[in-house]
Amino acid sequence: MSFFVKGILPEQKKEPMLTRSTLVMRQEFEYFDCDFEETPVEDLSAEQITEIARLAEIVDECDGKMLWEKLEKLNLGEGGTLIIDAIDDEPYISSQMSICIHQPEKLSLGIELCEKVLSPGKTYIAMYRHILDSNFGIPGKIGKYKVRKIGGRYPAENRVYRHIPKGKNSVIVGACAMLHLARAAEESRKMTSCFVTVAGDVVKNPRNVEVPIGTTAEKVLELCGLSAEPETIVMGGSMTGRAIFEPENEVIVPTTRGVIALERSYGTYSYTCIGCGRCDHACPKALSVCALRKFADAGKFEELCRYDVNMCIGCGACSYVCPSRIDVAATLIKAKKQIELARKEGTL
Amino acid sequence: MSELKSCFKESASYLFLRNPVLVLGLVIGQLAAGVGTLQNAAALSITYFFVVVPTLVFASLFGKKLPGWLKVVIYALISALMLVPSYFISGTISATIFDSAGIYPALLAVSTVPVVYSSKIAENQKPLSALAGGICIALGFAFTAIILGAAREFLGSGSIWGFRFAKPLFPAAKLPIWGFIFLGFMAALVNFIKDILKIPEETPAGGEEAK
Amino acid sequence: MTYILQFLSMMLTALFIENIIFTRALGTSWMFYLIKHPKEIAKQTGLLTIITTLSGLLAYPLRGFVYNSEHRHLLLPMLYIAAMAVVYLAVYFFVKFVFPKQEEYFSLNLGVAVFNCAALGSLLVVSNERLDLISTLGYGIGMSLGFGFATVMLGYGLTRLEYCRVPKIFRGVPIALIYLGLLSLAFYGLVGHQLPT
Amino acid sequence: MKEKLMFQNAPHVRQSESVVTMMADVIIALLPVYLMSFFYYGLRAVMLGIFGAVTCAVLSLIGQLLLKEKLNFDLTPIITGLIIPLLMPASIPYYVVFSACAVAILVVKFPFGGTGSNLFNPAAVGFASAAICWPKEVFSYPATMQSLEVFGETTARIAQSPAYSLSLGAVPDYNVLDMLLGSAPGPMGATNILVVAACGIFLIVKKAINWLTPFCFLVPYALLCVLFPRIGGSPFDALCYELFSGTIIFGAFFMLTEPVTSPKRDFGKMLAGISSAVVVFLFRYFGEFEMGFASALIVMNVFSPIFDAICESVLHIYRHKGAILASFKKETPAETKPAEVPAEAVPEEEEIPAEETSSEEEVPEEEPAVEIDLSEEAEPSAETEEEEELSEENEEPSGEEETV
Repeated sequence: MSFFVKGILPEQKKEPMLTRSTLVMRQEFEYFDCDFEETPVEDLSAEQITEIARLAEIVDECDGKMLWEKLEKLNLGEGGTLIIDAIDDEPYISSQMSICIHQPEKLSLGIELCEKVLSPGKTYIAMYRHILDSNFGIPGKIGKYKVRKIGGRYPAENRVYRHIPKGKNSVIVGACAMLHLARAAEESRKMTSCFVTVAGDVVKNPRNVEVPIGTTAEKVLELCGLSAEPETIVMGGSMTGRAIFEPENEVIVPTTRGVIALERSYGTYSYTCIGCGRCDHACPKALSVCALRKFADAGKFEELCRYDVNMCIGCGACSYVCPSRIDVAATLIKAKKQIELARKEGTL
Repeated sequence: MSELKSCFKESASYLFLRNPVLVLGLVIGQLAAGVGTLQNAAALSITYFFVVVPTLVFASLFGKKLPGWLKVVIYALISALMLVPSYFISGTISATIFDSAGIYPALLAVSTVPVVYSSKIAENQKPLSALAGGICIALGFAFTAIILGAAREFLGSGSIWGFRFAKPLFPAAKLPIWGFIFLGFMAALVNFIKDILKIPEETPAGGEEAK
Repeated sequence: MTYILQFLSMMLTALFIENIIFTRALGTSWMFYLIKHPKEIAKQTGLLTIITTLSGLLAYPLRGFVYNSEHRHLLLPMLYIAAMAVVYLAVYFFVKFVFPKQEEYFSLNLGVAVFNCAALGSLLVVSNERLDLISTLGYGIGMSLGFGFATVMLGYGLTRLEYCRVPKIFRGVPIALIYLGLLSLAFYGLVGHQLPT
Repeated sequence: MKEKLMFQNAPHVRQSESVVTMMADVIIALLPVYLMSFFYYGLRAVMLGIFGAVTCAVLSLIGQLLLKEKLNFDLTPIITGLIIPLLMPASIPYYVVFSACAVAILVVKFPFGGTGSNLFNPAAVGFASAAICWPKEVFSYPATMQSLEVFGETTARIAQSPAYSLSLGAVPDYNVLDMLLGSAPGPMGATNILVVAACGIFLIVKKAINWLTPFCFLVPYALLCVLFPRIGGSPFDALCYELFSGTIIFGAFFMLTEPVTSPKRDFGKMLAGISSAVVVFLFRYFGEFEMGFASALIVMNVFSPIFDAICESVLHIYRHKGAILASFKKETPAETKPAEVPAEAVPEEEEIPAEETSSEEEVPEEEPAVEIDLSEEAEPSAETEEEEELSEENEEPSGEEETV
């Protein structure tokens, strides 16, 4: 199918955030109480670990769910796979990867605890391999855990599923959540901070920063310094994040992975579609994006449904690749939401 | 009296706002392929007038009394009969008119207005309004045909009504393809004028254009 | 065998090289009507084929009398319209007594399928070429099929126009005409520089 | 910090390539062709090119003004204006070029909505209309290596072009090397086969055009020419004469690859290339004019959405493969238990890079069947995937070798 789905290979621009050590923003720690505080980490039982995750209020940063819910529900068994998500395939974003590189001991401990609960047959850390613009080498092992280098094009997170053996259970948890789990088990510390990449072409000192949850974007940017007035400030990943207008009111939440300040905005930059068909090839879901955009502009809902617009995952690959700088992804996401609304109302 | 006025207003809109060719999209082929010169345009206009008016009047007089399956045959035969006077009148235009216009004047006898329009619309009209409507349709056709014929003759062979006075600018204008494209631009012009006058699509007022 | 080859070559000529719509511009208004009703295209093209074949056969022995007349341009179309009327009545009564269920459809649509410029035009073009019987039949059938082919091709293009940013004044009839003109241009490359008669 | 902030939709990083760079690449690729025609025909060739480009640019500005659009200085009309004179002989009068440009811009482009909406290739239609209107001027080619008058009527020696000889069934009296270097008479841009092919390869390397289209056009066309030669002699001669005469090579690289009117996907491009080879061959074989390529291209433009629809229906089956297989297996329960059942228990199916924008509702929308598609064709390890990507990239040079 690679003939139909080619995907895109964005410039990753992860340097120098990846190789620099993580900056920790000053903060007050919070602790929780429990009965088994005195138990050494090695002796904790599966239920106790789940309880720790619950008390520490750890949020899995890759999908925003509570970690303890994931741990409670599942028991993977022999054939199951535990995948630690440190993929970071979006340009600039490297918060999960930097944890793997700079704090491997803590991470290994977290994964060990998680393994104890889920008892999977196989565990690996997934990282994105195609960082072509830096000569940084991804290590083969972190602690005792194997690193699986996810190749291919953006979005790589779908590709993780290719490595899952057929018909087996698997679960994906974020690397930051593992780190927080280790901290909670060792120090009874609550999850009060999260890891954020601060980057962009106007940031003076681009770093991965550990910031307390609830810090405003403005403060984070001040910490790293700005060399020029940015036209765009993005909360979240560079591919799927959201442009913000009031950096003093926007706060960091556990799922925020980056704050990116860019000098130039593409907002006013618009040509007409010349029908080159690059978006069709970029789409990881093999949708006919070019036709979908035309239908969305003409408001043809039946055609949109027939061309499977509901399969769009909003990865933004089509917009990235468009030589006319059209907001294809935004158009499709909007059309998808309109169709969902119309379905609910029963008009479609 | 007001009835008469509204009937005329209705009919007059066929001249421009509901021009049978440019807005309704009828008899395009004959115009595009047959009207290469002004003389051909005149011949086609005459034929169209003779074909349309009697058929519509006949339809409004006797249409409702005829069975459904017989109507179409009768209308087609009447319009075929009406080719006779138009043939002799248009024969006076030029000696070679039938060689240059080819089969297209005869085709008007089975075009949409005498065959379909007469049984769908004219039957429900009074004879007077059918007469006015038929005349206006024919005039609207003639208006388009004459402009098209003059333009194409001038561009294609540098002459008007056979009198040559310039070098041909664009010899291909005589070909049917350019007939289509010219007609397309004329129709766009009609839309443009409608757009400027802000005339709504459905209810044509048709006062000042009907000269 | 030679007859079959002759038949096929005339049919292909009429279908592609002298396509009824693109090079002779006959029956366009009927075609625009059919494009709006895509389900009718196959049926009406079939009807058109039957009608042209039957009328051509019927008028073939008579047209020899008309050819050498001075008023050929008048008498030939009248002869064909009369032939078409006869064929219409024959087909109608055939349907009425053999397939009574279909009568309603035919009483509504047969008239349009018989008396239109495409049918009369193809008959007249065929007779102007002064072909023999086999070629006449091949040419007539090819022309009718060419009509269906052109209708499908144009209909597909016009649905595509819905998603183009066509300016307001060009929407509807104008853009359809320009599209038709440009397509005819392509077929002209095949035919060469000659005006249709 | 706040004052300059602007709104912008999701992907905040974009590819550096844009329409402007793509079009500029095409213009750069056309310049050597003009240089060669300057070498063969003198200054008149270059002046025709400048005249065409300026005409098209001015007319497109007028068109945008008439449509009351926002003025948009894109480079596509300039490309159209540069291509049209290259399809014509160097002795062409200026008014022919003007009318071709006017048709290309005012009839083909603007009624359909300007750049990106045209359903036909503007250059092809412009050239075809000029060829129909002034066949004598368009198809009489001056002999090469003579400097033509820059303005006004030319008094050049007229020579018979190889394409015309071929249409008469005669062997052209030029050898293959002449035709490669462009010293045979013909359209002023299309005869320099080597230069045109080099420019085409430049475009392919710069990724302004897709290599598949010219490749899939030229190879079947060559095959057809060998199988059904119009002239006697060895098949190689027939192939060279057919391929190098007329506008085949030039059109394959510069006209067939026009993004607006060609199919979108690679598969569609392949289909379109093959079928246009057949249609071009038929038009050249049976057509009256030498302009078979332009006419065939116009006809093929009508079919390109059909090729897109074919691709879409193939992909529709691919996307719903899981569901279709499941329904198929339900009907035949004798087969082994499908792999879908345990896999549906995978709890966290969707791993969108979860940010605020990708809201919670989108996650359950994803059907589990789709994930199975990916897992079904799972590669055993990352290494094989790398090989697959490498082979993708390796295909491109092979295409270039064929086209030279």
